[in-house]
Amino acid sequence: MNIMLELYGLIAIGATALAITRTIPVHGLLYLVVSLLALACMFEELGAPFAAMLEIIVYAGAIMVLFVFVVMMINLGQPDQLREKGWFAGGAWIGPSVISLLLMGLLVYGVSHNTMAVGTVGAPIGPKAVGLTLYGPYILTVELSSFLLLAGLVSAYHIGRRIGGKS
Amino acid sequence: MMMFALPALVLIPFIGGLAAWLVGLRGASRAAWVSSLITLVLMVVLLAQITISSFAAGAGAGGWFAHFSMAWVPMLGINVRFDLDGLSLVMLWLNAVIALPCVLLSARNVADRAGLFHCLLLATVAGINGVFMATDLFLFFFFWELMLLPLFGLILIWGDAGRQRAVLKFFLFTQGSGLLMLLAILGLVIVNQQRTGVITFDYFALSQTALIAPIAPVLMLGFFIAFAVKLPMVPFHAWLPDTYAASPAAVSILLAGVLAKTGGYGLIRFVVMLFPQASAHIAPLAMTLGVVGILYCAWLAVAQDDIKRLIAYSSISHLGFILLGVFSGTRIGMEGAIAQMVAHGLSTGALFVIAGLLEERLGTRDMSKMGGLWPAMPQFSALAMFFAAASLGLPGLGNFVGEFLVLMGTWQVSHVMTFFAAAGLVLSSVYSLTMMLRVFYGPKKTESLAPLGAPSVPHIAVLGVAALLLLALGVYPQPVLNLSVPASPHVVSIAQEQAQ
Amino acid sequence: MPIPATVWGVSLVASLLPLVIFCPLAVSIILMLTGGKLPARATTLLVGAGMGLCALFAVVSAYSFLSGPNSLGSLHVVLWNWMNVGSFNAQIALTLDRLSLVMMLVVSCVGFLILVYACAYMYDDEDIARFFTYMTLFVASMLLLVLASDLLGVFIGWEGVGLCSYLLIGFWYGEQANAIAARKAFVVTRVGDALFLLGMLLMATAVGSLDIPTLLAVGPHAAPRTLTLGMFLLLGGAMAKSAQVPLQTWLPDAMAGPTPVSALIHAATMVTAGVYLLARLHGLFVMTPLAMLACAIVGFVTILLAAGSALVQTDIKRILAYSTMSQLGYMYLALGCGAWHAAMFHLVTHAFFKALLFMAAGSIILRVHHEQDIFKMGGLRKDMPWVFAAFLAGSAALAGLPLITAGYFSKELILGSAYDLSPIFWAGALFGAFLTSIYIFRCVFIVFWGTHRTHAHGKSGLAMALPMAILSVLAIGGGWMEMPDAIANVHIFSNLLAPVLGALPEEHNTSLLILGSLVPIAGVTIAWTLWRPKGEAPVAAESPAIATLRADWGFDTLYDWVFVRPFMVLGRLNRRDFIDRFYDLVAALTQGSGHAVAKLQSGQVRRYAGWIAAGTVAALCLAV
Amino acid sequence: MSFSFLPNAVLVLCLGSLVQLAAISWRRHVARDAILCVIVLVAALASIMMPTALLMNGALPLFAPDTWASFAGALIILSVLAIVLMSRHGAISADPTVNSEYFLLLTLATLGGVAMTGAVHFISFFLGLETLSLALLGLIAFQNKRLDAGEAAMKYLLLSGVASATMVFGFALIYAETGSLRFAVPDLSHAPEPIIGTMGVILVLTGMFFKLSAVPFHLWLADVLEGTSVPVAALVAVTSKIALFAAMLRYFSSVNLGVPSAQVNEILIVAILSMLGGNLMAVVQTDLRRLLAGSSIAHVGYLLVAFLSPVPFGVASAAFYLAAYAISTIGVFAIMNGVLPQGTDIREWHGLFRRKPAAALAMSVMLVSLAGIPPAVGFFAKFYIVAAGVSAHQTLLLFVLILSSTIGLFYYLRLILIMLTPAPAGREAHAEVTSPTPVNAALITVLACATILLGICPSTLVQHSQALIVASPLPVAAPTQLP
Amino acid sequence: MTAADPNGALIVAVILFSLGALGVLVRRNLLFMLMSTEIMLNAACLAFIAAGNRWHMADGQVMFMMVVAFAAAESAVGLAIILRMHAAGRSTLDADTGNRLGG
Repeated sequence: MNIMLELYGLIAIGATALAITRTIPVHGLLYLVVSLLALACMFEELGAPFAAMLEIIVYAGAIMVLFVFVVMMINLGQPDQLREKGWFAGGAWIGPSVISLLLMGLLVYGVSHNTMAVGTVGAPIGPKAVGLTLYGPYILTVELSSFLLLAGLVSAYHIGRRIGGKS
Repeated sequence: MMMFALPALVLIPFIGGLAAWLVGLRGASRAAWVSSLITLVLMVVLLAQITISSFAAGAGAGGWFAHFSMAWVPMLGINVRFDLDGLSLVMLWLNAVIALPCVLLSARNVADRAGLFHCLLLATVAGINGVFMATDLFLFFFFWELMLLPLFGLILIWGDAGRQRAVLKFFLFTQGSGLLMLLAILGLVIVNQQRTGVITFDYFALSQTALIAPIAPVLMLGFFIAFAVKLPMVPFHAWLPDTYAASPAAVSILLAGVLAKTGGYGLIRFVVMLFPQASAHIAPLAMTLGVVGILYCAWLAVAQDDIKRLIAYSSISHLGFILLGVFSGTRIGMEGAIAQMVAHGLSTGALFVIAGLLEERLGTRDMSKMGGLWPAMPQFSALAMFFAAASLGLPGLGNFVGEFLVLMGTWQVSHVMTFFAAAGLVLSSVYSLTMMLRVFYGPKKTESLAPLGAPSVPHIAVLGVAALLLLALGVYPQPVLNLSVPASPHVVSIAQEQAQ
Repeated sequence: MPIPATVWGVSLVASLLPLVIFCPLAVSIILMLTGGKLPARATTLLVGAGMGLCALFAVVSAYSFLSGPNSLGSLHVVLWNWMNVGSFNAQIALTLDRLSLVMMLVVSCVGFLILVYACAYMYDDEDIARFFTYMTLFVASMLLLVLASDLLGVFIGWEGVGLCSYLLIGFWYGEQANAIAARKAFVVTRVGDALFLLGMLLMATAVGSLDIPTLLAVGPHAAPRTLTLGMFLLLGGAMAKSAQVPLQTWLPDAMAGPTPVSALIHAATMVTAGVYLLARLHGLFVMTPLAMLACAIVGFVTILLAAGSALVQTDIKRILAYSTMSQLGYMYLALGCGAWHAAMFHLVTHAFFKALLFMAAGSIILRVHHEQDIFKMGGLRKDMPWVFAAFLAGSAALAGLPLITAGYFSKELILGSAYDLSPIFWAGALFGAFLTSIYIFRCVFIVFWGTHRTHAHGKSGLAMALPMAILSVLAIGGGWMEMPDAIANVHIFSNLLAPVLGALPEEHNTSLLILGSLVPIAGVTIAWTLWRPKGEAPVAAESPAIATLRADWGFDTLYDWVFVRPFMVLGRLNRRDFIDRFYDLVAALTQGSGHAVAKLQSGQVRRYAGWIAAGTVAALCLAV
Repeated sequence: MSFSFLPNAVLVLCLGSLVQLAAISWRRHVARDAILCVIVLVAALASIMMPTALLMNGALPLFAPDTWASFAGALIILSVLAIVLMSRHGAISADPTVNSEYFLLLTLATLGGVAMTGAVHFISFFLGLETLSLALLGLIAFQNKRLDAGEAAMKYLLLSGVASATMVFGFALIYAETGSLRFAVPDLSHAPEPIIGTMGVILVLTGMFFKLSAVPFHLWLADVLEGTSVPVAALVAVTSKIALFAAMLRYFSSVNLGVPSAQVNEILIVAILSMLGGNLMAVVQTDLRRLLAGSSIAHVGYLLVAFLSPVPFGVASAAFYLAAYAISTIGVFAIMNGVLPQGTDIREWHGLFRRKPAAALAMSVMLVSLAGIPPAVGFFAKFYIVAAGVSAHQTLLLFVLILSSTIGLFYYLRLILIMLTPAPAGREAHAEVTSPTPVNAALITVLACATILLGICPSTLVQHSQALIVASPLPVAAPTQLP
Repeated sequence: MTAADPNGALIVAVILFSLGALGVLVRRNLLFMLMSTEIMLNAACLAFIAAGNRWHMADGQVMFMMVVAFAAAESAVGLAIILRMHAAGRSTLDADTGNRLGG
């Protein structure tokens, strides 16, 4: 048992729960960042320090900042927040909650019936090992992922073009 | 020469249809008509040639006497295989005989896009020819579905009010049931493959498996339903009245004259001959439904106002006899069913010619608006009377031969059913004479309608020839009865042996 | 037994026999093909020639047959093989034996006379060609019916005469009622035809052939139950054709046709086809006492019912129609008693006198402006004495006035055999004879005596008079060829038929004969007291009971309510076919579920995601 | 010694997209970029036929060098080629400043698709899939001034995000169970194994069904097809489905689908729901593209029938069906694009046989093919699938197939019917009928001819399909533990 | 180094995944929905890391990186679309209203 892992997990869950229930996007984003940081800590505990760093840098750093930018650019006003509150009222939660709970229950049931052995004690898999794997057996993956990013890039570029221009 | 005659029977109308279309593109509807007619004449000549050489090869004694085979999809054991037996030959003749007036009479009716009309009509004819000859089950199914497609266009473009609904209904019924048959065909093929290790769609090769397969009843049912829908059998008949009523005259003739017979042909060739035991099991049900159809549709026919619907329902009623005969399990019933197919093709086709002419002249099909037409067109009315008499099964005309033999075959199986079927004879007189009464007799009611003219010479000629044929079939049916004995799938084709 | 056609006489008959049928058929076809373009004179000449030839050939072949070496047996002429499927074989073949010979002569000769009469009767009708097309076709069919050696061949004629009857009843189709009457006649007889067909099927299955000689030879060995059922079915067919209760309703309506039609078809020939059929099959019939009893009962009931109806009719043709039914009843009674000779004899004499009566009635109708109500006629005795004479002769024969009429002898023969079966039948039949004389003389007295109520014009021409004259002679003297021993030992007719029908049974009690002779006289007397000219014009008695009686004892109404109306009304209700509606329902259901499925696409992405999640959850449930 | 194999086509497409990128960055020129795209695609097609060029020692096997991959890859490339041809001069390239990327994105989408067809590893599958998705996103929203396009892209993005996440989660569960990222469905024959592997497969299936748009994961398809331009709709409806189906077939190639298990049951149910749901949905649609969405969903259902009947015809019939489906569906879209680009409402198609007989005829041929009526290729395809189903004794599926095909007939035929009949009075069509460009016309002609010819002489394609081998991923090695 | 429990981490991942799903289902704000999909992807990442930990292999982390790459690209595109729609005239981020496609 690793108490720290549990603790980080709880933090992540709590922060995520808060994140998805905020009415103000920025608040939600901040909770999400907290959750991501907790996750990074979990990665560290799980013996993946490189992943933990990437999580902080790419996720908490880059992607979340992107979100914040967009929030700023769209600059939603007060009416939107009031309306968000309205959307939470009533039965809007029932259906989704039932589905999510079922999903969670089923998956938890599956995971807890797992015969998975307790993780082996061993040295954490550091950046070097990851790098060797990445540029060894998975070399083609790296190349392909660049085209994935290229596709995303071109798409995002094209879609976002001429935002300020006349349409 | 015989070798390629069979595929040529399919190709000639098809190519002729394309030619008619191309000719018609120039805008001359007459030219399309002529080329279509020439095609059919060619087909008839070829058919005559085939018949002559068939007799040389021993036709009339049963068995198969012409054969053609060519690989199509060898990976799946699909061949283009045609075989000819007496039944096929008779049905091919029926097709040719019915198709000719369809083309002949459409000279004037169809001015709009005549080339396309003839193209589609001939394509249908080609498909029907294929159905009557194919002995590769895939090929058979191919033609089975193919012959419907041109009809879609024919009915939709040149049809009457309500055609859209009717044509969709027609297609859904026939195609849906066709898919069931596809299932059955494939089931048979797969069972055969498991038994022998060979994938083949060959009728003859599969007939062995069809005999012994444990799921033969299920497979048979697939075939049966498809053919029962096409025939049609009650309760699958709902498409027919709408379709017949909405079709242009030539198509009604073709539909009633030949297309329904493909169902009967299929029942004989692919249900009774292929699954003798299994079809014997279902025979009581099929016969009961046949009797129900005879009575129920005769009853409905009496109640109709639309003359085409009346003929359509009467047609279903008559086709019940085919069902009875085919499933009576007796040779005599089977022969009767075949005779009935031929006779019904001629008589109902002729009735549709009459209905078509009436509609053309009067602008209505509603019998409550007709009446007293006899003085205006006496010869025509007399011919109508003739066909009404044929339809009610007057002895001496073809229909009687069919009905009598069917009843005789049925009598040997079930007296009760025969009683009810014979009651159908009474009802058939009711609707036939009611039609005469409402259309031709009584005081003249047609002042408000378009003026009548004398029927055209082709009309009278066509009806006259049909009458003669019916009469010939009625008083001397023996050639047809002798020739039309369906050959067993277990008999190897003479021609095929020769080819090997 | 068929013998090789080596003898000259036999070969002559064999070649003439088809011609007997062919002559009227050829006339019919010629008239059909010319399509009414021939002038009336040419038409009548053609018909006269054709029918004359037909009658001539019939007489010649009858003579050669009777004088030939095989006059006791039968002559078989096979024309061609009709159907030959498996073990079943049907031929188009003709048989001449003494029974069919008699029928052939009746049909061709009486037919010839009636057609000659009709030539004059219909001369002014513009559709005369069509009329004679049907008429000659009828004669051909009737001859085929009579001569065919195969039951199936008989059936061709059977249905052929039915069709011609239909066409001729509806000859004046401009009147809707005529066409409806025609349809009714055909449909009702068609019921019988279906029964006949079933009977044939049964016979064919039991015996293996429908060839009549074979049937008669092999049939009696069939299982009695099968035989009984088969004979019942055939009896049903015959009854419908002969308008016997309960299938009699068509005959009065059939009077809508031209009068020669009524004379030929609905009096002399077609309606007697049933009698002929049963007589032909008497070898089988005699094996089934139950069927015979039924036949007798049917005849008995019909005699009385029809006579009762005839008593109150006002239409002259309807009187004759009911009288025909009643007389046919006598024949059926005779058949039921096994008195084949009597039935056939009455058939012949009835053909004479009833054809005569119809012709006379037709002459009257023609000359009083197509008036048929006897109460609107009167005093015609003076205007048309020859017609009166003919009608009187016919009436006397019908009433069976003793000794001097043909009807007397044939009826006495029947009454005698009815007594053998049961005195009740005899008494009823006697009462029927009593009624017969009353109603026919009622008609005579009303029409020919009393004051003029209508003006008669014109004269009946020679073409009409001659046939009537000939038939009058036959109606009076035709009976002398068969007389009871008590009167004179003349048995020409029964001797003629004896090789086919067997010997005549022994003589009957003379007291019955005397009683039977007195009854018609009593009837005429009563009719005279009731309807003799009384100064004022006679009127038809009216009361609900009489109205019912006049309307055929309510049979028509009953059938209308029990069969016709439910059939038609329910048919109209179901005109659009409830099975079709069921498919419409299926289509609507499909459409509806389509809309339901399409509604899932609300456009809200959350819901879409919800479905994805729900689907996943459901799938995960499968795994648990 | 393991070696990795990079399919030629992937390589060519990678290089090609770089070339296109470079060309765009040098100078924008629409015609040149289009031609470049065509050249790249043709080169990729040619490269499929050639022996593998790139083998890497020591790398993980990510792709399988089998005929199935080649077939599906070729099909994808051909379909994209058709889409390129039809989109030239279409509404989408009306704005000259934006359309160069269009062709680049098409190339990238092709790359993703082709990569998926050969993938035998989660990573390569995932990358291919997401490359395709991202490129598609760009294409869907390509007309970025249209709100519809944006909405469609947004929906696609969100839902595909959910689906991808689900699928990745499934990968993770499988990985947790087996320790391998190779394509190998956990062998569940020795129950009661931990169900986590099964759950992983089910989550993966969710992702796959989403992309295939099988019921109940189908809801996005109609909206996306409606929102985007016609050629892109064709791409969504055809190319991405071919790619995904190819990958799915390979993924399950190691599983005996005849043995009931949770995932087989799920596929079965989904197949039934798809066939019925798709057809029922299409019956009531009045928008042609939504109708085609329904049709597409139904066809996925039919494909799943073949999928569930692998022995002995399943793969071959699926291949044939994919080809038939691709030809006919692209044909329909090409005709839409060429003749009635604005006429998405089916009522606009009234009387097309009068206005544009040739196009209407071609359209009818395509619809007949989709409906599965001879002599069009769709008939043989359906026949083949039914043959597969029959030989695998999939009775239930087959009955549903027949039922739903019959429903399907209704709307295909109704469309032909509409084209044959003039518009009812007062409801005349508003949309302008345009003449297709020569390229598009040629494309339509080729497709129509192919539909008929392949329907009449299917033996060549059958021969190819029968020869297809889906290489099973290498046998799963026992999870190796680090010492 | 204490032994980490991959099962526990997996359960956390499951819970996060479900929360993400809940977010997508319940929120109408496009931005939050996008965030929720990121949460789901993150949960998958965690699962991968946990599984990698179980097998003690680097594959998990490699996959993690690919997923992160995808997540980045996806959110970039997604945000671009949001901006685009906003610019094109859809004033709110409400996903339920203003839909033109559907039915």
